[in-house]
Amino acid sequence: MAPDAPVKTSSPGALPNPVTRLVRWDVIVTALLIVVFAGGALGTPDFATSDNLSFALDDLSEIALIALPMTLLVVAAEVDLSVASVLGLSSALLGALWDAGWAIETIIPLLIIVGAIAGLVNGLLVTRLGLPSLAVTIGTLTLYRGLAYVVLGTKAVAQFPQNYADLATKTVPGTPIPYPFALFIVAAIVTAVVLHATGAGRAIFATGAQEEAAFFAGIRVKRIKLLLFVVSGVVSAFAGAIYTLRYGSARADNGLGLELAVIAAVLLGGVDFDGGRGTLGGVVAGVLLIGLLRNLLMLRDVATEIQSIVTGLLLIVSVLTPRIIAGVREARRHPRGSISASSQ
Amino acid sequence: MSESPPILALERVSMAFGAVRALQDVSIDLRGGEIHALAGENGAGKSTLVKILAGVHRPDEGQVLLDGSPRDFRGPGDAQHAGVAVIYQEPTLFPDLSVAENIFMGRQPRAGLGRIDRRALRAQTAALFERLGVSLDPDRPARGLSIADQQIVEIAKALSRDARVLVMDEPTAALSGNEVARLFTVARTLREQGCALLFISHRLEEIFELCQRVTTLRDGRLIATEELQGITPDDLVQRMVGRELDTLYPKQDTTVGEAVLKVERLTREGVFTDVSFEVRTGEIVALAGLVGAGRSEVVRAVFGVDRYDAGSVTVGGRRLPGGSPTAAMSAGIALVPEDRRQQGLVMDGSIERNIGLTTLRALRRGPLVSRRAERDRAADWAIRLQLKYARLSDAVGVLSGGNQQKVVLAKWLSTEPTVLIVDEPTRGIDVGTKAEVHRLLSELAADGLAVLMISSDLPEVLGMADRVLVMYEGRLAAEIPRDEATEETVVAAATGRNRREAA
Amino acid sequence: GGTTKKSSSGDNGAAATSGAKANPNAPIKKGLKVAFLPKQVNNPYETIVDKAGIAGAKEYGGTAKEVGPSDASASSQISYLNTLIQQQQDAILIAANDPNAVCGPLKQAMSRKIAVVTYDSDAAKECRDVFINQASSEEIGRSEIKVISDLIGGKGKIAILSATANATNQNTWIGFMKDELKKPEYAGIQLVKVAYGDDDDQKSFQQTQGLLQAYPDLKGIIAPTTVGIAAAARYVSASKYKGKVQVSGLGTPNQMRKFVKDGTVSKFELWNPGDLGYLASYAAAALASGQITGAQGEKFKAGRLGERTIGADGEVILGPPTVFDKNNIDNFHF
Amino acid sequence: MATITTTEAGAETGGGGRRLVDTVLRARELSILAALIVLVVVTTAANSSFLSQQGVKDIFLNASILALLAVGQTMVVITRNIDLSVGSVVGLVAFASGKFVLGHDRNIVLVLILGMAIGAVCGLVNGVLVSFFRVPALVVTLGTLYVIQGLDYYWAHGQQINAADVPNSLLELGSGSVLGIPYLPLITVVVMLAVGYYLRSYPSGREFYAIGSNPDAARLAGLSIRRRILTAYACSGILAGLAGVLWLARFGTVVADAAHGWELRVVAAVVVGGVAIVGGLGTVYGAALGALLLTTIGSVLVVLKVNSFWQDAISGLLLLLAISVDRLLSLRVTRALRRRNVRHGA
Ligand SMILES: Nc1ncnc2c1ncn2[C@@H]1O[C@H](COP(=O)(O)OP(=O)(O)OP(=O)(O)O)[C@@H](O)[C@H]1O
Ligand SMILES: Nc1ncnc2c1ncn2[C@@H]1O[C@H](COP(=O)(O)OP(=O)(O)OP(=O)(O)O)[C@@H](O)[C@H]1O
Ligand SMILES: [Mg+2]
Ligand SMILES: [Mg+2]
Repeated sequence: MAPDAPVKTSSPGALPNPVTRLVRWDVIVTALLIVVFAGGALGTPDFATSDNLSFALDDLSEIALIALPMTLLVVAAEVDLSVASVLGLSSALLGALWDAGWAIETIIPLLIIVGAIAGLVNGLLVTRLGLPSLAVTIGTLTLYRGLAYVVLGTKAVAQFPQNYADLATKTVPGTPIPYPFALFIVAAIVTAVVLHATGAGRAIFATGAQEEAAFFAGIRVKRIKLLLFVVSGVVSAFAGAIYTLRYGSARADNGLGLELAVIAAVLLGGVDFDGGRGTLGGVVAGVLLIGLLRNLLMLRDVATEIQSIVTGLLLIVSVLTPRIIAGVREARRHPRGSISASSQ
Repeated sequence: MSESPPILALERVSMAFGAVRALQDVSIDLRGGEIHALAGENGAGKSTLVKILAGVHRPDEGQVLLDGSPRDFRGPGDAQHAGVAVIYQEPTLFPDLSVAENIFMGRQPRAGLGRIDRRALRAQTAALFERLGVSLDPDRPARGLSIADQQIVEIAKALSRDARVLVMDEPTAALSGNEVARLFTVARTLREQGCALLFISHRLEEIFELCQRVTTLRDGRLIATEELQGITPDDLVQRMVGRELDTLYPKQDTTVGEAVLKVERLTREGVFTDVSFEVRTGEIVALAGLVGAGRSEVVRAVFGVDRYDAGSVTVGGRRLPGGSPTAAMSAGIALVPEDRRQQGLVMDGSIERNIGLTTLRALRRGPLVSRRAERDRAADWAIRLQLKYARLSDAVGVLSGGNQQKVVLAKWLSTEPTVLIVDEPTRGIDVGTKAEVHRLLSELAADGLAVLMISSDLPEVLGMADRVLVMYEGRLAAEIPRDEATEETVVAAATGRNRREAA
Repeated sequence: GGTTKKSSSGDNGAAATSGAKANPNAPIKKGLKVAFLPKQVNNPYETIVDKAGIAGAKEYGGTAKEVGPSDASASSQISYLNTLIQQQQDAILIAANDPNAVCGPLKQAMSRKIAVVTYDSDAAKECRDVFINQASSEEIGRSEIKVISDLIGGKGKIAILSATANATNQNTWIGFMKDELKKPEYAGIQLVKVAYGDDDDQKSFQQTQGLLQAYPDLKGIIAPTTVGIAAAARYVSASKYKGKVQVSGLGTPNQMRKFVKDGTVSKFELWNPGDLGYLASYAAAALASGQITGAQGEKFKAGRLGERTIGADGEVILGPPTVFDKNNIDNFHF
Repeated sequence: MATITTTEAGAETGGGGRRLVDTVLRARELSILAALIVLVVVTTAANSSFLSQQGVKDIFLNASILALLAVGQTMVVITRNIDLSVGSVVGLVAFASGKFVLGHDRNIVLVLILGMAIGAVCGLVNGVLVSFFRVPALVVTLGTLYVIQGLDYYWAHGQQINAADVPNSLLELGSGSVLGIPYLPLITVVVMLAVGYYLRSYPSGREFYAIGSNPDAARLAGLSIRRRILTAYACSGILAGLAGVLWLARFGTVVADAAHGWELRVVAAVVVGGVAIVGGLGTVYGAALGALLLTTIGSVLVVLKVNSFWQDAISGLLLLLAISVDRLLSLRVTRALRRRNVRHGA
């Protein structure tokens, strides 16, 4: 290994052996999701009602939407912690401008531009100066949230037009799926295709797995990263509009702390934080698992603290299980070689 | 000498990685006062054997014998305590630590209270470098060392252990003549002191120069262990490859056309200065020079990976914008970089994806990448380059070093370039495949490709090049046509002994 | 009555449940399912309130529970609201983190004949039946100014240390404080800054410290939040400003005892949080049983607190706050 | 044959003086220190009470808990791992030790030991998961963040530890001083120096850097990776435990969510302090300076009477400025060093 950058041959998420490939992380999360859903439907009468499910899905809208660009970023070995603050800034702007008499149709494109600029700032600091995105976006997390307060202060703006509020809360006729979640489904399909079936997706994976090699292969790694940050900003800003209309309340502190929930969902979905590894299907399963499990626990009157413990354990178990299974299988295959094989 | 009992031995060892059986029933013994060679094609299992000796892998079957009694190495630490020092095929340095700390990590000289004695650390490192005849600064960080310098540090690290057994997995692959000679001197001294040495190289002449006995592996099986005296290089090749080899340097006659790649007065401050040359269609131009002369830097700048401060690069009459590999690629340049693990491959990625990475556009069906086309292309090249692999969807990281190099070649040849730049294209490649690569380059040149080849392997330079450019300390020192190129003229230019000519 | 938006004006301040007529003599239904949804479950103040409310429910034979998020955000409250609606509770009592955001689900709850009572922090008027106010907001705001004015002798610079910038109740109080300061008798008092400690102990502490450095001649700090006042008092008590700067505001006696005894704090106010929860619990039961609809003038019996009357905008006021000082503080333990 | 390293020849001949200059130029702590000094000078110019005795004392008091956590986090980050659970551990320990002392006059040492023991257990759980099962540190510690926080909240559930119930001896630890130096910063500085000296001067200390720099190479070098990673997490946990007790001592009033959300602040301090998030680089001194810088930014804005609404925005901006300037400086130094080396080599 040359000393310039870490080669991630031994990164912990790796399951080098073909035998262990079946016990992939995202497969386990999907299995858990099915178990939770089935368990909920059988054991809790209020759970599998279309009313409740559409609540639960609606509740997930913003986290789910933001998780998509976050997945792309994490696969490209970057992260954006400022998403929740961009959401808040967008919400505050929406409130301030609506209060000032602007029309929603003009505000939303403006929010998207603001989101793009916010993402551009992140992206430029990361790609031009070569700063770690974790540090940059902790900084912009504070900055953008601060700007939200500058824009709206302590005010809370409400009373948004009914037709927009309906778009954010009503379900697609004939289904329990709320419009924002329907949007997510479409966006998820597009993202999955881009990530797993196009050249751009190949380039993102290569960038995240080994940036230098990707650069040598003619991939414009900086441009890709910049673009992903912009997309993340745009989606977060748009999620801010949905959030505001859905709750009918524009406030500077909207979505506070949402970033960790998004990252938890992405990690739960089996995306390797070191980049270069992960599937979008896993992330969708991760998002749904977190959301439905919380909903189920709430319905069963499980204390909020316990929900937090369950979420934490879920994260730990989801990474631990494949490793343990792989270890056991290896041990069975090579009683003597087990140590070296599993520590490769 | 051969009567002395083996210090370290493997007895009927087998080892498998999933479906790949890397070693099957292999035995080898390393005796004190002897340098033992290990030969075999890429993927024959040499490095796996080394890693078993080093305690990195535990064999599935068979055992490791130390001084005649079985030992169970539970990790590299155990082997080190038993007096085994290893130079791995790929350098394993700590980029953020100083060179001296790299060498002595885990065994630093101590001052009072168990603290590190930095002065002694520096002095001991300097002494090691002196022994190897290099002048690296012990305090500089390992980050940014060239591959060759990294290899030197690895050698120093192994020597510093004062081990009874020294295992060297292709230590010379990145080195040029001088450093190799030094290394051999040191190795012989160790042999005389009674150490047991294991030496791996794909340069057969080195094996014959240095070693007494040779063990040959083929496809993970032991073929023979024999005295080197009494066999010829052709015999050895026969054992490794299982067939006769015609010629290592199958240079074809070509018609040289017009210049496609023109490099004019290219300068990158502090790295290389005023480099001008051109490469014509149908021609193989070698860029020779000592390690550190700046050859890789020049081609990196030409390809756009690095920026340059002055000068220009033109391909087919059109000037390239600096600093953009993408532009260079669309102008028809391909660069096989020197550091395959960092620059050449995505180690986590599958073989097919790595090969397809440079031709994503060509693999498109509509907006999507066609997996079938990707796989077909990879399979095609795998056959052409005799790649040894289990599945095309396996990560390239699990391939043997030489096979990784083949994947890099495939990745770039599949772009069908007009100018092919190869930086140490056969580093770590076995003789059989080396001949194959040479034939390929030669055929491609005959078909009108312009090839620029950097190589530290002098016979390769002399055997393949139509023209030899020699660099010395960041400048072009000489341009030597094929019929004038000899070992003497090239070395003279590379060591700066003919400076008048160069001006 | 009705649950439409338009009904929020006029005498009939709050919306009534599903247009039902109030029947003051209806008995309290047995086995009512009542849920408390505080701003945040691990806020000690809210815990006292909810515990007393749950105890109240036991008195009238209902079953009450406390559910809620561990962060004080409206969005997490809404998840809980949705769940409570699914569970068909008879009454929901909520201390709203955002008056508007919780509106949608609350209206939905009302449309499903769930009684909605807000306490501590109100939601928009049309989204609840009754608001149990700890004290009149106006009274709290104005009396805070009076207390601090007494403490600093009617002259000098003061600052306010609030909770989060968005806290509705804080902002209402601060509004009245500012209004009160316009009166001529407070001409000598200058409000230099409103700082926000986010109801985070450490941040409030640091804000206090910053205030005193920025305004070395500061005479008094009003912290109308239990977290803020404790943090401010603690900083002042251990600094050179002790005795020079007066701290006042809203705090619990247990928290403040030490600082009253060591002289950092002379006076502060609070109502009895237990009574707040108890009253809210009874109001919810009265609503759910049809005794009241939330219209102004309706009366209901609130156990040991006696009969209460609904005021304008569907508000029920608990009563004037208690002023604590070193003479009476040892009589209170909450 | 000297051509291998013509570019390095200069460094050999340069001698000690050159080396000193290089070391100074390369020291990443310096640019943070410079930023800190600029910040303090500007603020003092605007408001002289900023550097009053009380003002200085406050800054150091405020920074010490964050700095303590940053020191622990540095040990973890250097090994190319991360510990997101520190905030939760501080909350748990602050509450637990509060419960422990409630109404009793416990010996301080006992409280400290209890706090550090709880921290050590949390740290060991993280360490075992990361080092023995080799699961990604970020996921595991995000998981333990939730679990520990959940346990803490469940236990506390709205209870509160009041300063009045905390023994004076413990409160004295938080606000008292010896020879005019408050205990808190004193503890932090002692811990920082000890850890810093260990990491720099002991063979096992250097192994932390080696592991983070190249884990594969560390394994091949026969280093005991598991033990070091376990140690790093244990230290981070113990220091978080210590910080929890100090939190109780300093603030007296504790609810469950003490230090809620601090994980990102700690990581920010570490990164601002020049510790590479990918491991192998950085010192605890830098991290502690980073913590001091972050805290100072927070205080400065209040002292400068910046509008409350602008405070967050400006502190975010200053944070970005600090890391950008640091980066630009180090790029410039690297370039200068390359040019100079080249001149000597030619
Ligand atoms: N960690 C691993 N996982 C799976 N397969 C492996 C691993 N390491 C080696 N192999 C396989 O084992 C075989 C032997 O590899 P090895 O590296 O020993 O070859 P080698 O003789 O050193 O070749 P080279 O000359 O190219 O270095 C190859 O087929 C390789 O793909
Ligand atoms: N990534 C890097 N960062 C800093 N310096 C480097 C880097 N790569 C190489 N160098 C330095 O640049 C000089 C020339 O590089 P290099 O050794 O690659 O030249 P070369 O002529 O291509 O030799 P070879 O191809 O045999 O390795 C060396 O002294 C090396 O230390
Ligand atoms: Mg090998
Ligand atoms: Mg080179």
